Amino acid sequence: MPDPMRIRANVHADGVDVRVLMSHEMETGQRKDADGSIVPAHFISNVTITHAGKTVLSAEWGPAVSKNPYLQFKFQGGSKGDEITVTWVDNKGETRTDKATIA
Amino acid sequence: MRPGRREFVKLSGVFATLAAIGLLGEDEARAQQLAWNKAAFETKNLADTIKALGGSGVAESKDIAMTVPDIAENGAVVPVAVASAIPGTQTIYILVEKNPNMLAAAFTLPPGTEPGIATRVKMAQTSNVVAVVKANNQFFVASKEVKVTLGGCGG
Amino acid sequence: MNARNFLACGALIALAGACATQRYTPPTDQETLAVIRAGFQDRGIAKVDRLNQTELQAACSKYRNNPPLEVRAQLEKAAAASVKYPGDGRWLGDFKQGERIAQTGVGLQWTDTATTVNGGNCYACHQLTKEEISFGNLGPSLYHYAKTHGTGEPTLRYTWGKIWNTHAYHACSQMPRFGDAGILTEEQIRHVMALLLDPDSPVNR
Amino acid sequence: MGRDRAAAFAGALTSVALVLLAGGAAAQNSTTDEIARYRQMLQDGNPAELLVARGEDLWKTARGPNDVSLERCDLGLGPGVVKGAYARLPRYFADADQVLDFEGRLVYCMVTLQGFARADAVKNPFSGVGERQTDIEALTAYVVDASHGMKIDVPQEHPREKAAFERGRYLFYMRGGPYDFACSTCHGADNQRIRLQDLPNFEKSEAARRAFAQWPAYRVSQGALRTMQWRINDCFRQQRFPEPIFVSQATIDLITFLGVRANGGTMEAPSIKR
Repeated sequence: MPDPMRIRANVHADGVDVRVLMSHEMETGQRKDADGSIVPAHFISNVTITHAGKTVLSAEWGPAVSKNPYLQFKFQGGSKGDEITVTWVDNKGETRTDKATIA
Repeated sequence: MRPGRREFVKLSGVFATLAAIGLLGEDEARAQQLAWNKAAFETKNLADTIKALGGSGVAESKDIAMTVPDIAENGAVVPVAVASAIPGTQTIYILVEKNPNMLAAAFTLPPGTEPGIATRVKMAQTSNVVAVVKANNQFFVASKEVKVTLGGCGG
Repeated sequence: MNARNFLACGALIALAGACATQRYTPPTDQETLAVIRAGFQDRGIAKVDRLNQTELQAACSKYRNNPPLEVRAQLEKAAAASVKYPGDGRWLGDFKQGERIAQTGVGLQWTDTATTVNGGNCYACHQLTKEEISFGNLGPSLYHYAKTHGTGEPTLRYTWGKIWNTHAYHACSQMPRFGDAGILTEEQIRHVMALLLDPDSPVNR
Repeated sequence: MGRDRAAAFAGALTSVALVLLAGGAAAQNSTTDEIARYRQMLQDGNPAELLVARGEDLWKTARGPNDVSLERCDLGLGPGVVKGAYARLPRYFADADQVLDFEGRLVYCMVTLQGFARADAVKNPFSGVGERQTDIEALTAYVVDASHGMKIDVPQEHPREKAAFERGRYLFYMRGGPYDFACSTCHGADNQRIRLQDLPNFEKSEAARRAFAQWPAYRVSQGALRTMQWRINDCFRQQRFPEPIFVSQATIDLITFLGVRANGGTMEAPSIKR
């Protein structure tokens, strides 16, 4: 199973600041291994972040997003103690969901 | 913060298991996978990318603020932040002109989410980083050059 | 170092915590070298015999790169004698190939092979052109080298000698002996010479 | 990481990236200023955090033939004390009758507590390109993170500790191999760079403190957390030396020399670097 994410969500005057780190190789499909054969592409293709049953961010990624991806954004309407849920799916169908409480 | 983290680690374990045995989330996961715009992620130039994203043209905009380093010490991780001041911003796309495939990432920002995003992308070489914003179903663009340098003493 | 002292110390520490008061004798060079040798292994082309120091390496290590005058003179003389100048009088090759050699630093690491074409890695330590902004500063800037040094026979000889065996001019220089140690071939050195001295080279533009 | 720093970040910055927008426009900086800005932009969101979490779980998991966790491992401050331990290593351990760095001590605990064969414990300590990070890397991430913000205090009381320092110094200045390099070739003068990478001068405490404080580090160029033993290993590779043996006395001696030079600094590891 993929490693857990690190999620920070903090309330500020102008909204909830969300920062997410994901553990993923993000193989480009361009790299060759020691034997000279191409390492197949393996990357997170979709990310969905929800708060109170509503999507606050969705993303489509290609393999050019850096290894162990990081993203940061801000949304309105969240309060301290609320839960946000982050789900990613990769191009091999692996998925991972983690939750964090807004601080 | 530690107990919180451990808690969600356990929780998500449960979710992953449920997804794996098909009780929860698998349909959702599959739907998400289907929502990946393969054609757009295989484009080699801006015009083709815009077309694959459903646009007919693109206009330069001063209302897109990009934060990228002028020089990246390593191309594997180039921090990119894009903020749009264009009303009705729906989606922010990050593209790297000289990568094998130009489109790196697309972020859809529903109402209530600030029209800004920060992430990190790979750059194969010195190139323009391009931010495209879709607002009211029209496309806008801004770009900035990032120099990718060589480092170290062994390579 | 007295091994027995330390064994006793190990046993004593539980009793009295008296170790810190044990007499300390600095390790001899021989003891140190034995520990160093035991701490390395062959890997690929990088064998442990690389720890066997040359006379120059030993002297420069011992004197922290600042040897007494007479030692210095002797090292420089020996280095000067090692320089092999181009037999056919052809000093300059192709500056474009020279630029590639200056850019790459591969070679002679355990991750390289015996057939790896070595680089010169000049940019690691020197500025050379205006275009390449990623350059080190362990060595002096060589930008506009031909303009500052001229292109006459003395400069050609000096530059070749400096690349072949830098110690001919400065006993404990930090620069590798590109010719003497077999890092670059004679032909590769010609290309690097061209990078530095060809008027059309980006170094001199 | 995380815990304390997360709060600090949240408090100090509404958003690193968006705040930087303001400064981005006025960009006519020199190359080194721009590189500094690049490094600054990386500081938030260090993927080493992902590995700290894995390392913590691993530390507390019963493993090995003896099926025990590492929670009773004595890192020098008593069995089970992890907080602050990394900042005081290498040091002399009476039970091992040896000066050990963190990774050396970890191997010792894996062998003596968990019952691993030494050969298994030291096998493949560093992950390769595209490989999952090793257990040793994960455990190191966890333990060093627990010394974040602590003063570097590498002891020089025991005669063995003093001898380790002396031998480490000898190795630091020892020129060898086909390039005639020593550690001091690159790390013995102020304000030196290889390409655009700064080279700390280990003859000066201030530079030594800054450098030592930032290892282990997440290397973005490799997409992996790298340990101090890896740092030493990769320096010797580029120095064109033979390969230093993982946690050999010679590597520990060198780390002791560097650590003592850095005494008084404040641990910032795991950091994030090129």
